[in-house]
Amino acid sequence: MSNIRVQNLTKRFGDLTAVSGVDLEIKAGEVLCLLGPSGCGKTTTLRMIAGLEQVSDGDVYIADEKMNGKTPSQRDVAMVFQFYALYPTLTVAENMAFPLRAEKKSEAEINSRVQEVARALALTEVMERLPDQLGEGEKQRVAVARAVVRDPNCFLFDEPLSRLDVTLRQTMRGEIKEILNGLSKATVIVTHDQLEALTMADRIAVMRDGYIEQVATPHDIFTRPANLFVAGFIGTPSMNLLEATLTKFQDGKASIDLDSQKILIDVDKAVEGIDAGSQVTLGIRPRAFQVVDAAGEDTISATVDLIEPMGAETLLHMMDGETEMRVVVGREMKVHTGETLHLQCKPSQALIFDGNGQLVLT
Amino acid sequence: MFFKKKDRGIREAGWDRTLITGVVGMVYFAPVFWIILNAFKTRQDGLATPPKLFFTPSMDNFFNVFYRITDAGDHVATGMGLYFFNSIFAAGAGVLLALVIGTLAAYGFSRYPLRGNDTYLFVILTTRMLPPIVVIIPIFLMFRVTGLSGSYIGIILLYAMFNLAFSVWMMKSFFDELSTDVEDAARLDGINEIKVFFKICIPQLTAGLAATAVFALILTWNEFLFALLLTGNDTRTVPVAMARAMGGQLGVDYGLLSAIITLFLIPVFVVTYMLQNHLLRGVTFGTVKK
Amino acid sequence: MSTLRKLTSTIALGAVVGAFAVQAPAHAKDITIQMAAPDWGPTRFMQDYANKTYKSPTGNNVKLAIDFIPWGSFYDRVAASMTSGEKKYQLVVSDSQWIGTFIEGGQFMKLNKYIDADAELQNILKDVHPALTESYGTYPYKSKNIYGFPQMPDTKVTFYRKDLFCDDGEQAAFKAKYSKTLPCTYEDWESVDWDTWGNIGEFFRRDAGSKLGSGTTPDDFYGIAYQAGKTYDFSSGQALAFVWQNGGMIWDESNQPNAQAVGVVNSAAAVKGIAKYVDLLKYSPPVAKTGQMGIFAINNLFSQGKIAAIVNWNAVSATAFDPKSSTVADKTAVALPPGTMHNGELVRWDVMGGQPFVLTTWNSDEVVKESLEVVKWWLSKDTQLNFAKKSGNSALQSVMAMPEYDGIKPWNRAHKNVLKWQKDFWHVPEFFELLTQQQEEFDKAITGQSSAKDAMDSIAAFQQELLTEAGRIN
Amino acid sequence: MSNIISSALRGQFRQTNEVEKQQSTTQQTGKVQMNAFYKWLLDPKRRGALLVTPAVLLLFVMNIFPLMWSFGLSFFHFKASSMKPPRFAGFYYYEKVLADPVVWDRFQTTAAIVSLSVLTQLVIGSALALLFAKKFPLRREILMMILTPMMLSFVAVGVFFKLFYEPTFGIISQAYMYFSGETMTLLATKWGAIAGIVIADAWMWSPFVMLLVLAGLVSVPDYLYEAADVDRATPWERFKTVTFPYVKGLLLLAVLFRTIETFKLFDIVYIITAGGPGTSTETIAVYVYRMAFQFFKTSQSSALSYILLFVVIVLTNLYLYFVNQRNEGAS
Repeated sequence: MSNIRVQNLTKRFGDLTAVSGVDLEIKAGEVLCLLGPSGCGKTTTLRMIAGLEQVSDGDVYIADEKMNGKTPSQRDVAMVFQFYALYPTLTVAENMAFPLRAEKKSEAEINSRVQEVARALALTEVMERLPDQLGEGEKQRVAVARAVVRDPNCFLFDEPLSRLDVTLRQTMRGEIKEILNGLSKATVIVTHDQLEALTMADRIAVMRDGYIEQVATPHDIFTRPANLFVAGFIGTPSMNLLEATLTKFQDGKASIDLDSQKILIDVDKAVEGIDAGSQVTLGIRPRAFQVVDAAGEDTISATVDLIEPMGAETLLHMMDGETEMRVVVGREMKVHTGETLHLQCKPSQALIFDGNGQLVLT
Repeated sequence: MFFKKKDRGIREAGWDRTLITGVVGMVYFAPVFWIILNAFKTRQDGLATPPKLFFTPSMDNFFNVFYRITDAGDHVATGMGLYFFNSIFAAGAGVLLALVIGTLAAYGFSRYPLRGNDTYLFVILTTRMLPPIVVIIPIFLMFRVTGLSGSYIGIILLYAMFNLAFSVWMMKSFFDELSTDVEDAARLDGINEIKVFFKICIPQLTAGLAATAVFALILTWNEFLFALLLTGNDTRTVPVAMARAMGGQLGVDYGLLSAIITLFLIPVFVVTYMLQNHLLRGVTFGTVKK
Repeated sequence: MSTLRKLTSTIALGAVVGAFAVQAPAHAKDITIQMAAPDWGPTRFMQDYANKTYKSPTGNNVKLAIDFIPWGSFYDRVAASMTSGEKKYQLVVSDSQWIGTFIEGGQFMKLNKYIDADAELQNILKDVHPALTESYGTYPYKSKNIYGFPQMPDTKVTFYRKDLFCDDGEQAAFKAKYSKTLPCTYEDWESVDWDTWGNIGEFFRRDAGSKLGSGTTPDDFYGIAYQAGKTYDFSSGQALAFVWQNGGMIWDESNQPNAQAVGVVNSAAAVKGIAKYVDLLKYSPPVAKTGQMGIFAINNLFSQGKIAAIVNWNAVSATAFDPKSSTVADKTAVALPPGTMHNGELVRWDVMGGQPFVLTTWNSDEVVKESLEVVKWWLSKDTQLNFAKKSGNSALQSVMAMPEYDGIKPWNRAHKNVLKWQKDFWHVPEFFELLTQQQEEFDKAITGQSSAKDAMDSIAAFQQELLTEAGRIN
Repeated sequence: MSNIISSALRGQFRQTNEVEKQQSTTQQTGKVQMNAFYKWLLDPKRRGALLVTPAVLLLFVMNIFPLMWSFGLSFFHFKASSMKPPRFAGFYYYEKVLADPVVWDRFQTTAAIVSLSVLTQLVIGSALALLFAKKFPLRREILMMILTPMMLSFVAVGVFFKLFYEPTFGIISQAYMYFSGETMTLLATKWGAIAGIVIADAWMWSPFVMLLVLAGLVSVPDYLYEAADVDRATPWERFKTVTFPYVKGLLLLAVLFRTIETFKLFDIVYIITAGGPGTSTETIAVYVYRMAFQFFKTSQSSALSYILLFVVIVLTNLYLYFVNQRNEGAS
């Protein structure tokens, strides 16, 4: 089975602990995205799986075989590097053939295989060029081609799309996803781009400061972020996280004191377990609001401070006293700065985080 | 990341620049030109006042490089042909050896830093700081004990040592500039460490190797003191044999000396010319931070 | 250390044994005598002539193999060989002043017992000019200990432009100006002293375009020059002649440890001599001001027709007669160098040039014996006569006394006559230190950085301290 | 497209792959001991040391060992010319050397020559580099004319510059005479002689500095120049903010290398001036040579050399420290 499992994976550089006790399991055919801000340890984790870094602690299993102490080549993994790491002195064709040559395949086999992959990735035109003479998109495709040309245990991608422009990135995202779909290998993609993660991953592992914050499907990560960090990190514009006091919970609705307003709002049943009067954080995504005509007990009133048209939608920066809120409304809605709007949260879109910043959830 | 010609700052200048640098170059080259000219002059022409730019060229000096006329009027070979071979062989092999060993060490220093890495590098550099005269007696003694004295292997080892510091320093800076990702990619592609070094690193460093080789060759080509004391009659190099043109009855035989210098310049000049592009690219590649 | 030493000597011994390995137990052995020598005519002749004529009287098959080392690096190569214990050479050509270092170091061999046991050698030594044996072979200088034999004897003589000195116009003008005869013939030069030499210098100083002899000179022309360079002994080789001729002395190594330096070396007579030496440089070409007027510099100036007369080593200035390197080959004549009137006599004390060759200490009796046979062959009348006819000077009085001798080389007559005036300076191991400091001080005086008096005082003080520390002065 | 890729990549290679994997495991039965040794030797932890070993070995045998030998001798009474065994002397020779006013004088002379020569090389080398930092016809060929002096031997440069300075025959002297009407005796004074040495040495080695600076110049990205042009920077500002930062590192490296080499300057001095006039140009290297090879004061010359080495190491470290300070301050 082509799966990956890491247990208690830890990496220390001197006094610095880059990765602490990471546990992950990636099944064959599954795509896991390691997502996090720069310096969170995601690349180090990837490199330890690849065998490019020695583990300080913990175990790496690939295809159910313990890989600690094995060299990268013994692990039989394919990796696409952030800067592609194409062999600058070899042509595209030679780059692609390189891993197969290392496996001592016959020339005929290598040729047909390389041709096949080149055709699939639309590289046939550039086979005789050197990496220096390629565009960014082409380099990226060559890097992918070199990884998929062989039949490894699993795939590792390190920020594979970060060097591409927006259009190219969208295209490649689709292509890579399709390729991976067809391969039924365990795949780990490291990225700092949540859109990449959300679109490509079967599951996402959000990392911060060497720890895994949450591992879940893209949908769950988005709708049920495990804590304030994940909630704030995932989603653009980012989620409104409002400091609040829980005053009462009744019939699935919570009464919440905001800075200057009170609101009655639909929340998860588990909120029941929180003592009235506790400090909580109310999380509402900018797109989870709808504007209503009149203030009610389930609305928040806020003043439009700044208007950012984003094409199909418009982003409003609103102020409620000292609290800033982001609200996304339809393009057709006409608003002016200084106008006061009444915002109602869409049903079951409000999240409550407890005093420790953990999501309160049944 | 990688050196690319097209986005670096070599701008075009026209023939006017050729003119300016041409004049500067000629002024700079004038002493060498004078030496080469001298090789074709008789002693009288060479010491003539005012200096002679136009004269009947004579090949006598070049003849005298290779043949000596005895009292009896016989022509006897001076062995200079052998000495030219010796110089090329000793310097070439010494540089090559230094390059091989130095590149390995540079790879080690760059990729697997030891504790106190910088100290080791500095110690290697200090070996070039001492006047060679200080170590010459122990080396001479050691060579005699080991039987290396007068052998090719001895002088080659010595020249390798001579160039090692330079090679290590220069090659390390080249390795530092190389992306380690490419090496990692190769490891993941399933090739062993030896192949990573030879198939991945070395092909990327041809410019750096060429530059180091040229510098090392230039520094070794004219080495005199060690060659004087440690080569034998059969392994003598040209710089030592060149002294034949100095001293003796005439003092310096300017014509003969010029002829030897001129001939001796040709190999190193040709090598430098051939590798000139690498020389510049190599130095750039190796030492400039992005 | 001692183990290593033993090891090295064992290996060296092995090498020597290997080199002289017995080919067959029979009487005729193959023996190679390795000799270190500078690469020039006199030693090239030795090799060529040995190849042609040498046959050992012992019946062994002896080959003389000279390792020709360019002059420029000769000292360094020999010094390294001697000090490292290389033991490669059986015979070594050496400057006479180096011998003390390597005698005390144990590399050069004392020969008295071999000479005492060999009548033929004694006869040869009787024929060798005594000044040569004394300068080349004795240590301490002038003692009875013999270490070396002449390889290439050399003296300083005057090379002059006979076309100028014998020009009627110049003769008349000189007479008018100085009331002296401008020396033209060898005999004329016999009475020339350094004052007249100065007159000549002043007289022949001509600017470019002036009349000179029967034509005009295209360049600035100068009258006289002798060596005054900082390199090696290129000022001491001449300056000490002035000291001696004025009655001064150098530190007397034959009278250790009583001889002093201070008060002797810087005596009034010595200072007077050096002052004269420096003063006469004002008539020399401008290179004299730089302290770089060595023996080759003056030779070039003379050969290229920039100068009327020079005093120089005959071995070096012989090239003035070679049309390949000289523009004045057919206009040059040789005479005695000038002297100094001292106590009513024209004295010509001067510094001996040339080189001896010596035997080394690490050889078997048989090899020593064969080496001495080579010496005998070299100092035989036949070899020496042929040497004198080709590129060398004979060491034998009997050869020099032959009627044909004076005609063989233009300088032979002068050379023969000045030999008896030749002295050598120090043979002690401190030679290089003494020489270096003396050259520095002379150079300061030559380039105007100090006076002759200051220079000589400094030299005397330095020698006193150095030699006292070395235990050579009490 | 996706279908093609998927079907292609699911490929039929898997089988062969697995066969090979099995083979590789069966091969692992071999000489256990040798394997253990290789394993120990090839452990990644030792890889750095392993790679460096040949270099260290060569340096040790050819350089460190003789260095240690002569370093040891500096603590003993020993004359290379004599066959007497060495006697322990402690720091006697170090004290002697440090108390020697001649040594101090030679150090000052050396410092003057080194600083003047390196400075000249820096100025000329940089100027030449600026000239060659653009593409123009025949650039390669003209550059070779500049590079040639480096390929000559010190001895050749010494001999011919001495000839060039010779008042009667030298072309430099004759040119001077032609223009000024006066005789040139450059080597007659202390500073003239130093100038003579510096000119020859700087002529020979400015190309080296030029190469390094040129390498820096051609590495400046074009867009920086363009940005400076857009910002209407003066040529000086452009040089200071754009060009110099790229050249600085290499320039400092050039200074380091040239200083170390010039400290050892021997042949050129020995041939051109022989240390004269008087002792005006006696450098420390010439003094060490005389002491070691002519006076055979082996111990004393070793002691002096190690003091020299110490001075050079201290200077180098001070220099590197100073450079690093500046760099940190700047960034």
